Amino acid sequence: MNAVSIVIAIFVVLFTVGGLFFFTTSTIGLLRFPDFFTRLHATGKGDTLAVLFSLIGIGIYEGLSLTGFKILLIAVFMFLAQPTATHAISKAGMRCGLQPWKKEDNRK
Amino acid sequence: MKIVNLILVLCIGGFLIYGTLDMPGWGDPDSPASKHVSPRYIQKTIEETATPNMVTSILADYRGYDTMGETTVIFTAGMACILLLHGSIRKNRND
Amino acid sequence: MNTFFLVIGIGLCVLVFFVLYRVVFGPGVFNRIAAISAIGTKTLVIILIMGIIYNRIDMFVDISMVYALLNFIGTLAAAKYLEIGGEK
Amino acid sequence: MTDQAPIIIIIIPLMFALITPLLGWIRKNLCYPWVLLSITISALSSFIILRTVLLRGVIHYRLGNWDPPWGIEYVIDHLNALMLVIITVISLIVAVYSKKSIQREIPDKIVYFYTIFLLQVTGYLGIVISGDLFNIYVFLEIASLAGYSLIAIGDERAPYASFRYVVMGTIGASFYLLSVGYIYSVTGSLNIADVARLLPDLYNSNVILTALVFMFAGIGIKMAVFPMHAWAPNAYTHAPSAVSALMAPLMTKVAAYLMIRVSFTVFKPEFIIDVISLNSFISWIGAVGVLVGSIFAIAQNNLKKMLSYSVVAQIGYIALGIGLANNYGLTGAVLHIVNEAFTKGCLFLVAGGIVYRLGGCNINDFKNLFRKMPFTMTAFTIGAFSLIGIPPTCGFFSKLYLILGSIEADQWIFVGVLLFSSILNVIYFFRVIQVAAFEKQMPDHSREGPYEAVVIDEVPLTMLIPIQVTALGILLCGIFSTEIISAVIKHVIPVSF
Amino acid sequence: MIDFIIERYNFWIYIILMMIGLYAMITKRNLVKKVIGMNIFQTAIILFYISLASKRGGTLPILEHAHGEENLTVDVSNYINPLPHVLMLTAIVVMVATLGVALAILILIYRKYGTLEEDEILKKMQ
Amino acid sequence: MEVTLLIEAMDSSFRLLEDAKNQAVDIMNSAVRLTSETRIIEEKKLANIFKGAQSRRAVLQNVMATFVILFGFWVVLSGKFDLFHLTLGFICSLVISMLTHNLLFANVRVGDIKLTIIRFVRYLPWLIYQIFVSNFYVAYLVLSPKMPINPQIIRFKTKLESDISWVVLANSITLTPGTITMDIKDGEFYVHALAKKVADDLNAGEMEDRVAHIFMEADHIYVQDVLDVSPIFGVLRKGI
Amino acid sequence: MIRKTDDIIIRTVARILVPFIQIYALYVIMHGHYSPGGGFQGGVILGASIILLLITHGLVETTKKISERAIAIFSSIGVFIYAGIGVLCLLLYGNFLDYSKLSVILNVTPAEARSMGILGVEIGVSFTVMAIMISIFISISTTEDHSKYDKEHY
Amino acid sequence: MITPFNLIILIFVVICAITAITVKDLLSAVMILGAYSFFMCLMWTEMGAVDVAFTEASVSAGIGTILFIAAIIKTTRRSKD
Repeated sequence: MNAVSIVIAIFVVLFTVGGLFFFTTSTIGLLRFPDFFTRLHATGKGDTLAVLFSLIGIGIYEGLSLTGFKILLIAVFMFLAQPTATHAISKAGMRCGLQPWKKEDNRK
Repeated sequence: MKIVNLILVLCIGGFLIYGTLDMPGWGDPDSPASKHVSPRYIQKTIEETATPNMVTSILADYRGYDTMGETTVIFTAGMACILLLHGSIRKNRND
Repeated sequence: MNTFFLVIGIGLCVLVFFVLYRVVFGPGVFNRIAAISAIGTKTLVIILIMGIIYNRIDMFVDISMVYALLNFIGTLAAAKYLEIGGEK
Repeated sequence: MTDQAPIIIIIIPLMFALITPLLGWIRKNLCYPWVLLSITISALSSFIILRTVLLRGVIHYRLGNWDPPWGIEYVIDHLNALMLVIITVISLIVAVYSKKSIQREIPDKIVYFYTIFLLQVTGYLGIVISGDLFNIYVFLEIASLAGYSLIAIGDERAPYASFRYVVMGTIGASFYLLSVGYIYSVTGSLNIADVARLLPDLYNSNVILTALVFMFAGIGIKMAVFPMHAWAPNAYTHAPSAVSALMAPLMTKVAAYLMIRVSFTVFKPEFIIDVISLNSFISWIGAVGVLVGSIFAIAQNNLKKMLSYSVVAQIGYIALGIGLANNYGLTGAVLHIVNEAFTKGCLFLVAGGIVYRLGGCNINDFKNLFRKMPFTMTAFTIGAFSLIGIPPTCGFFSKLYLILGSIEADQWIFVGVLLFSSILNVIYFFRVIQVAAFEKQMPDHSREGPYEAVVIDEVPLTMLIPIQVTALGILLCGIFSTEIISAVIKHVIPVSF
Repeated sequence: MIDFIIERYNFWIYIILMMIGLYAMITKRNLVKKVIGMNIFQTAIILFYISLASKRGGTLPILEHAHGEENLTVDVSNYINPLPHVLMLTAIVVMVATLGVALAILILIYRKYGTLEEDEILKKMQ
Repeated sequence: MEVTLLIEAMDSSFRLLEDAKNQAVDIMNSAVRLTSETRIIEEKKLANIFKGAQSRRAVLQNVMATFVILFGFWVVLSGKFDLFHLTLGFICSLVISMLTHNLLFANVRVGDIKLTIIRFVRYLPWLIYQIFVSNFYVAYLVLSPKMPINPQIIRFKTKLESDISWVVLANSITLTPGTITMDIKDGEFYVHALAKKVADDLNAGEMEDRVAHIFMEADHIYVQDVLDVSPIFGVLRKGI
Repeated sequence: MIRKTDDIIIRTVARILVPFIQIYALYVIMHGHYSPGGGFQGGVILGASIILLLITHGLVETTKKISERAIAIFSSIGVFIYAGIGVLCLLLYGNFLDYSKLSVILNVTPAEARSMGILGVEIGVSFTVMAIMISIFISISTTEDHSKYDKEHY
Repeated sequence: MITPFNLIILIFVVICAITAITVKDLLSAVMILGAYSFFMCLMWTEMGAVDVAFTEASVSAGIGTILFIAAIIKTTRRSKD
């Protein structure tokens, strides 16, 4: 266990735990937020960063190889696909006439 | 009626549980399933088919005839869908 | 290191369990779809972690890639259906 | 090239089926001779195989040149060869017949109909010829999928009947798959011969018992034996007539073949009879099925529906014969498979012809039909005689053997059931013949003058010839039944009987 | 006894799933629900087969050192039994094919009767 | 030798089309200043003008560019560098690039591809930083017991013109937590914001400026639909 | 379902992703020997890419790329390749699907001939699967409109 | 096979299956069936059946859900049970 591998291990742990943290926040957001659009905020994109973190962590663990590059590509595709899916579903929600939750409503 | 069906389903499940009781345990490396036929696939896949992925070599070579049947199943399904739904006038082509 | 990744994976599974609450009880189809797409992302990471535990990650990357590329098609189709059909 | 005859039987209909849709773009009319050509080649090679088997015994054909437990092999013994000949002949007859009938019933879907027709024949042949448990499942699914879609293009109610069939058929096929898994889990093999070699040591385990029961349940659903017959009558009634003429004789018979294969080759008869004595259960189910099918058939007004219930009853006969599990009983069952294939083929073809002419199948509309369609109705009468069991036809001999088997097994109730069901058969067929032959057109009081002369309104030649050929087949099977038994069926009986 | 149950829990779960699917197929009146039940039912059987294949301490059925080494001896107990996987690939294909045909028939039924509820269809038939 | 010949033949044929291109660029530049309704009509005209010119050169360029990208992707995926697999990869990416040449580079309205890529790469860190920061903000929102959220839908009209920049802007908005692009109608973005702070951030328009900077819309340079790979050819010829 | 979306984001992203999905599918088909995957999976992914194009760009635009007639030809040709390789082995005095007999033509050892045979078979499978998946989807979602019972979806 | 994962995922699978057949809205049921397929895929990777998992992933994500949705569009979304 030389110094380099310790540093790598630290980075791996850092990134993966960071990913887990953001996953946790997005899940809590999904459970706590009041309506569909706000929940979409939590899941649709909190997850994106979390996935990026986790993938970077796993990629560092895997080292500089083609597999690591592939993992990076997965992240790229997630960045393309995930916001699009979020956008599509939120647009469908708006077109269907789902009313966004307002803070004022809550006070009444 | 629902109760009758439920009892029927439970009977089938109970019978399956009865049948599973003396099955080799889950993940047992000495079960007959892992001892009788499959070792040859694992040992000789490189030697006989030059393919490291055993699943592929079994799928397309040792049991290739099954896979031909499988492809025919897919073909049949496609033709069946066309047979059932095609032939009527297609008005909304762009829906 | 394997134990660490195992713990992370189990943590993700527990998170999936909470997301499943929205899938089961979530009012309306929209919440369910949002929750299911969240499950999709977590699944992707869990598959990679399993790859690490099996020590054969190059085999598991492909499955993750399939999810990254194809998972949003289902959501798109559902969104399109909702746009056409409307909330009923 | 005779070495390769087993594969030619399968591969020719398959490859011809692939080209059929492309051929349909060029000319729709080309499909019909194309289908005939392919099934003819297949039939010829099945005859070659039957001859080879009779001369030289069991044929083994290794696909991909792998040794049996690892690869898939064809094992063709006498029973297989007989079934292959029956399937190819019946499907050739139905294919000849289908020309006019399909043009009348589904004119805009001819091309795809013929494609799926060929695929279905491929499925049947593949089930019968294969010597591997899982391979049978795959081909069973080909045949079933083709069957679902062919039934669904029938009349108004056909889609719903077909959907019921999808649900039931999937349950059946999945049960079959499940039991293959159970067998695999304790033997580790899928090849029938290998499994049969390994099984006797395991006869007292729960797993094998479960596997057997589920396999019988799965095949029973496909075969439409009595408690699981709910899908069959509607499906066969509402399908196009060519389809019901193909499926009613063949699908159930193929499943019956599978049941014989499972009972006496995969599992040894000793297991079935001595260890768990499932056979008496099967024969009881068969006996109840005979009665229920016959009684329901009497209640029907629609000829096709009546015939469909009759299928259920006849399946009961076969199950009864299998369950008796002695020499006579099994001989009777196999002979009844042959007989049933021709008889039901003939009757459904006649029903299709009547639909072609009258536009419907209600028995009350059959007045004067004997005058209008003499040849067709003669064939119908022969078929009816065969089902009732009147001597020169094949049905007499198969019932005779079944009764002998019942006597040998000391099951006098079954003798009673068989005789009683013959009387029921007489009742429901006599109704049809009476309406068609003796009931005159009711005098039309509103009109004056003499009645119109009866016009002979026979079905077209492409439909008439198949009908006559099947009728002839019934008679020939009856006349040469002893030869069939001594040449083929004798070898099918397990040695322990 | 407890060990006995725990040793085979995968099988119990597969039986539960199969019962769920079978129940949906038999009891539910909505035809789409029946198709969903069909899917679950078939997946349960696949689960059973894959459980048969698994081997304690085994790795994936893909050889690790692919090329170059002649006469390499492969330890059988290191690799999971690949045969059930192959069978289940075929079963999944059959599943998809059945799904397609069932959905096509479902559309035909809706076209004729305008409903997907079994009791309403039966009512409209008479 | 053949390569030089091929490139020269290409080059001469390109030069023939130069006039058409210049003309089109003029029309385009004037077109973008018009209102949005007339813009569509002008685009159609432009498309007609370019139909002839596009047919060979544009297709060839698109195929080349797609092929290069896809082949790179293949090599990364494959990880096997023997001749057999590289040949397979060559054939596969050639087939796919023939089939999909007008998908990857359909409406990319860029002036200088190199500059755009450089600017886009420079844009990414900023984006990731933004994502990072606002993700923490959302985490704060989620975890704080009172949950001080105040959702609101804001609507703004973008000054961006081209499709691709819209897409980049919309996806960037969606990626930064706190905001989701809900709809785009006639150049108007409907954005759902989680709290007032993020809405204000968005209204400042920094992201929009940056996106405009990438695609050189701030400079009002609009060149044709086609990716311009002629610099690559120039490099090739110099090398030979 | 098969209608062009009016949403520019979805359209653009789908357009960008489709070539990558396709090349990935081809990778899966060709590398079935070394990593998970093979003809069926690759065929499904190819079909999914075309389906993505169908639900975002509409039928008309997609059929410019791959016409319905081409889909029908592909679906037949796939199984035909499979059975054809088998028959080729038959003609080389082997049993059906005995790929090792192909070594005469390909001039390699029997084991490698089997490997090549597997590759050819997988390509055949992928053709059929792709074409059938697309055609099932098209025939389900372009059937005649029978909305006399409920008009809500149109 | 990784036992802790297996236990957790089996619970998920059963929950998803029960929800899919009890929920009244057909679109929800179909989407939940998609999630069920996710978990099945996860389980198969966990048991080492990579090829089966790959097939399940591509089938469920690429074809299954979409075919269901297309069929629901052509028919109806309401369900009595």
